[in-house]
Amino acid sequence: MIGLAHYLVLAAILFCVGLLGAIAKKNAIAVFMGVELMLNSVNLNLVAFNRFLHPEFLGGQAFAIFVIVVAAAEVSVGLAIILALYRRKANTSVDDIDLLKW
Amino acid sequence: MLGVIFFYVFAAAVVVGAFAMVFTKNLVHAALFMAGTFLMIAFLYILMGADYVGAVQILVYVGAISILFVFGIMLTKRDRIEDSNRFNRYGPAATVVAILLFASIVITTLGAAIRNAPAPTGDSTIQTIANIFLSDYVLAFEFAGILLLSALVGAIVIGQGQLKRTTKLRPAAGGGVQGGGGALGGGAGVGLGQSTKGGDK
Amino acid sequence: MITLAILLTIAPIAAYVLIVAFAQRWKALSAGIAIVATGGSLVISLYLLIAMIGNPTPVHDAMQWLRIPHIGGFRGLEIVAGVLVDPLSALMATIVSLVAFLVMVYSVGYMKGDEGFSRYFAYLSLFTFSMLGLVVSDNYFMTFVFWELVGLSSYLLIGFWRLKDAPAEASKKAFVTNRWGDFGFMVGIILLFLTFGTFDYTALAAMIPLYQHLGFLALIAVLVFTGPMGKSAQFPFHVWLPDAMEGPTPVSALIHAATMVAAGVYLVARAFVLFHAVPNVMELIAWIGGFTAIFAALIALVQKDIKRILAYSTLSQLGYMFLALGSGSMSAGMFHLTTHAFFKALLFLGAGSVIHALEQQDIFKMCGLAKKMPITTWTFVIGSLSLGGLFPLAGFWSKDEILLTALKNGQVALYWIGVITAFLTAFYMFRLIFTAFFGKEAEVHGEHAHHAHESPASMTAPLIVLAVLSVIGGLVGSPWWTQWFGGSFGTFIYFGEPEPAHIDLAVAIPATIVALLGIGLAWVIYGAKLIKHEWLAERLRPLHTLLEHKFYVDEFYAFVFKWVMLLLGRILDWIDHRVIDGAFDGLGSATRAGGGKLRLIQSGKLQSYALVIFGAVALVVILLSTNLIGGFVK
Amino acid sequence: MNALHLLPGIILAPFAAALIMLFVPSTARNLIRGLALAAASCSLALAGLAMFLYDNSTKGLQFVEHIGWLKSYGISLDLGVDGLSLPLVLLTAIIFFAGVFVSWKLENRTKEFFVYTLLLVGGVFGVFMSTDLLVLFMFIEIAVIPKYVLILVWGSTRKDYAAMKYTLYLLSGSALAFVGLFAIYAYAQNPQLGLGYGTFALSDLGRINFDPQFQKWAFLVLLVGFGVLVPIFPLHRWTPDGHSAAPTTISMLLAGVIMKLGGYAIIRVGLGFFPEGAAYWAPVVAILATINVLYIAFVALVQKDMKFVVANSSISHMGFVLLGIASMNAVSVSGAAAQMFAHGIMAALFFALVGQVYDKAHTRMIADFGGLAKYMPRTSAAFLVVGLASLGLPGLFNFVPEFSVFVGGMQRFPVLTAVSIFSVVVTAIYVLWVYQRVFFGPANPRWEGLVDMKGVEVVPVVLLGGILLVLGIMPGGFMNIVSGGIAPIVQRLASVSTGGIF
Repeated sequence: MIGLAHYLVLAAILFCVGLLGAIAKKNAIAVFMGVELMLNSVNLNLVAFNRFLHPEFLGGQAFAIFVIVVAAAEVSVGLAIILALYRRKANTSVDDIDLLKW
Repeated sequence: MLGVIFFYVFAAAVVVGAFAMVFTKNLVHAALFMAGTFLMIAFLYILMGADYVGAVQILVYVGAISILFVFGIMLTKRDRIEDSNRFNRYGPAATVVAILLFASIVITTLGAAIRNAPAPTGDSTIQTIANIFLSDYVLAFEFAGILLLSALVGAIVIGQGQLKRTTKLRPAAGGGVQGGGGALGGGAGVGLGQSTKGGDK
Repeated sequence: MITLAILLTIAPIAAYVLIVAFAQRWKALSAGIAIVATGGSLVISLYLLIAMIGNPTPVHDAMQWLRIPHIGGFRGLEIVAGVLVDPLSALMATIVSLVAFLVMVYSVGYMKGDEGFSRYFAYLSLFTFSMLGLVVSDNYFMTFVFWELVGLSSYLLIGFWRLKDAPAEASKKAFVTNRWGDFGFMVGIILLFLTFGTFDYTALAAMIPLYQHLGFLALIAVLVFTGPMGKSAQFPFHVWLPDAMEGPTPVSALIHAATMVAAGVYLVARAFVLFHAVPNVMELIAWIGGFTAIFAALIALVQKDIKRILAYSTLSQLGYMFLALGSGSMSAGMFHLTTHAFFKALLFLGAGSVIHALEQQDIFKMCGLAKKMPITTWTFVIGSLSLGGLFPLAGFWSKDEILLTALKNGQVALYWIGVITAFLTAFYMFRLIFTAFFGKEAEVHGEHAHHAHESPASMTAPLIVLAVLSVIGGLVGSPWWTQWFGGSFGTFIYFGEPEPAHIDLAVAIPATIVALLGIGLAWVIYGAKLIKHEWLAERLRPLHTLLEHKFYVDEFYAFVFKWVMLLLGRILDWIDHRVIDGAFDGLGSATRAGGGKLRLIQSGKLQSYALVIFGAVALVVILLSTNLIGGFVK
Repeated sequence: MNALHLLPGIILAPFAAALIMLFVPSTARNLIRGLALAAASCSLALAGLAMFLYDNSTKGLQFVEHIGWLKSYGISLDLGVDGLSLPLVLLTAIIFFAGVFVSWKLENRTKEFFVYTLLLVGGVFGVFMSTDLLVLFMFIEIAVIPKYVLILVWGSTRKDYAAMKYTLYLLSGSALAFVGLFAIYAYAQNPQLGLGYGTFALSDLGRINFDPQFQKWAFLVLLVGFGVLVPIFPLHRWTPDGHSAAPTTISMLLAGVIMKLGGYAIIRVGLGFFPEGAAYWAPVVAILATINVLYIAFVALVQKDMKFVVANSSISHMGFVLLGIASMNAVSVSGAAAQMFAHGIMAALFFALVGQVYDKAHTRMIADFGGLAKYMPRTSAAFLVVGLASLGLPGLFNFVPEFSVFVGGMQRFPVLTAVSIFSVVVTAIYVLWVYQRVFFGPANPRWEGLVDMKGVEVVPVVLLGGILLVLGIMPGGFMNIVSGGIAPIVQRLASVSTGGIF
């Protein structure tokens, strides 16, 4: 029987792959995709917890929807930033963006 | 029994999609794999009875976000797209950290005593979610709206580059082109034109 | 009586303040004020002396100056400012004010053209004040205070012509050498106070003889004696006196002949009970005195500068005084101090008038002054005869006393040193007289010689007074004086029991013969020129150069100062800058360097931050899961 | 008697003047100088009055003021002076009064200069007057900080290095001392050992007898913390740079007063609260003091810059204070307290004169000078007086405290004191050597145009020189006040049994 553990493991896999994508990728958009993946794994967790721990109260799913909303907003702004970045530096490799260097 | 099969199929698809997204060379393929993964996740939601969330997932992630990504890739396309999804210096270290993190999450989850609740009644969840949104989380709901609006405006402003500014602010050096830009649309065009020209400098 | 003694000291300091505050511009007025003040002190001291001769009971009064209470097991500090008038201090006060008065009168003529005229008289009054203060003070602390003030005024007077290098150097040298002596003196006083609880002479005089462990007392005595050694320029500390001749000659007459250098002798006399209680320290004093006497006399043989010869002669005579004190007779020492004050002041003032006339100090460039400057010459001759110790004159009586005490106390070696020094003294004094005063005009090509003229009355009058004193001054210690006045110098100032004056032919005859021999030898070489002194010098070349360079003591001190003090200073300065500063500044630069290294972590790469964060998360979770640090799992 | 509120008057005068001065336009230089002079003379008058009204018979604090501040923590702005602190208050007032005259001709940003100086002086008054430990510390900080700005802006040789070094040394010192402060506070709080309630009032804290073990390290912490101010041997490097970089008035205040903060605090807190601790560390302090005195005297011998010589001589003289404190008996501690006053006056006069020569000749290198007495007779006379005071000539006030420190020291550490007395010779050598090379000898034509001091410049010299002379001749009254002040502290020291560290 599929239990909460299965979903959690799946979400963990998703999260770690997303993390790998976010940290190890050179291209800004690839990093961004990694982040999206991590967000999705979180959503999966939320919905799984809601389904397996308190099916009667759908707070988890509501939360998941809010995450999706935020993710959507984030993607739009994120891509806009990458676009502006590209216009300035003519490439989107994350290593060149190090203005934060002290 | 059917559910178990569905779960494993979808789960496998999700995992394969995720790995494919990360390890393909071509960025566009990665985007498409991402879309596929989101779709499979949507099906998992539906499997768990969260039909509304699954629908929203398909609508937003698969429908909108993946497409936006493809837009993003196309707008910032450099020379060879086949090889645009390479790893940087932190590759090996990142994999080690990812594996360690995965191991630690799994150790903790397996250790925890989880009591699985019985399957839900099966009726649609939209009704209850709507009630929750407009009763407990009404505030969050409104803010979500505001958030989306501000993201919208933000994306436009950042995405389209500099608004047309009066020449006084900008120093003469090389500013000729920006200064001459026309209205909002022109600005975007100029932004684009300037970028490609900038490329071959 | 006490108010008079206080007035005695106040007069000169009042003169000093008046001159410095108001009379700076009017030269005559400032000289006048100084002379009147010192004259007043002279009259008072004479009155005190006569009163003391009347009844020699000491008069003592004091007021509290400083008191720190006695708390816990440690002794408090009780300092009293008092005045003690007794035969010894009355005599010294008279000598000081008399010679000071005469020198001031003399200086009016001598310093006529000098622009610092009033400043000179101010300093002289300051000196007289501190010297009189030293003489009448009743405890070690006050003596030390005035001791330093005397050192200060000698510093000011030696360096009077301060815009010339030599006086500036000499004044500093004088003060610093005195300071070396005062260092020992101060430690001695403090130890004395800590063991006996008081500085007062009379109280200490009662307590010291009862004190048991002589070793510690010897240490105190030696330490206290370093003060007089510094002030009276005894052997290790003598280097400053010859250089002090850079000051004006009346100053040398007053300070470096009669009074200041005698302060050391006075202190030993005043604190005689301390030295008397420790026999081997007395021995030490005697030997230091003896050695300095013969040491200085030898150097004086080859000196060319008239004032240097007199300076070394003073050194030698001071040696005599300490020899007398060391061999046990306080009155002999003081008697010689008195007579020496008269004839040495006379000699210096005589030399001053010669220098004033010829602007020249080298005796080989002077000649035939006898005809041009009769008074100066004859007074100078009387002074030299008295110094040499010939029969009727003062020197004879005092030197005879010293040799007698040395012989009587079994110091035979010192007696012979005394006799040899007497011979040398007679020789170098008459070497000076024959070359400077009685040389023929022909030999000397110096053009100064012919326009020498006798000094004005204001300068010759003191010479005559001092000459008279040098003649009759000695009679005070002669047996006739006891017949006429029923008491001699020995019965007036003595330690323990009085020492009546008497002639001991066994000592007097040889001393006189030796003196005559010295004069004869001087006449042979310098008078009749039978033996050329250059030839003699050539024969004894090594000895001559040794003496000329004053046994290389000055060079040795300069070497020590340069290679020990300055080098040590430089090493410590180097340590201060490099080591200590280096350490603390090093601390500073180390922090800055550390900061530089840490800065590299902020590489600006977002992904490196993310990597570190998640790495840390993973690590923590793993650590927590194993019970390495008390994990939470199971 | 304290109806006159003397102490608040003294302390508020500088602070009020600083406040008013902020509103004065910086171009009105004379008004600024007038204001500063008014504040200085007001503090001086009140301090003089306090000194006059102070009656030596009653023990303990006088002119006591109690102004509550943080009741819950037991901190209150209590003011009060006794024989130990009143002379130092008078010293600060005198030096500030002289300092105002010395910086009378300052053109470069006078307003800020005087505002900071007034703050500094107010802080120092606060330190000497407050009978509350924390307020005392606070005022030490108030006194130290403005000096950084003063040295940085108006300084001379290597001023930024010196300013930073000075501030780092002193702040790290006081930071360390804070450890001691809070240890005392905590100790006072715990009911069995201490008083049971947290307080900073010196009088209450004085009642606790701390256990010897605690005293040992607490005294060490305070010694090192305040030793930096005094300066004690290894921590003295800030003084030569700090002094020579500071402008004249500030080096007068620095040498005259800031160094005394450390000495005062060590006596008041160190000896006052931790007799056993002091006894334990006394030999170490005595050895460091001897090094302070002799080592630095030799260093001063080879300095090429006049101000460095004077700065080093200040360290060497403060060594006597430490020796006095280490010997822990009535004579030596009152000698140390009086030496702080005497050295303050002497150092201030010394720096004023060096400053005068520097302002006119624009160089302080001894080699450049020669025969200055011809052009500046009065300055050279004053320089001689203060030089003689520094080498401890009797008749000037510095000799008396030094002598009592020696007498006191000889009873506890005979050999060390004898070595310290030898420094008197080395001091004489370097003082007179400098004096000879600068003022005597053939007149150097380069200094033809130098004009002697007149008018405003004479006032500080006469004031400070006069005090040295008058107290030198009649020190009785002053010393009674000082020894009266330290009697209670020494009373407690007398009952100490523990031996030294070795």
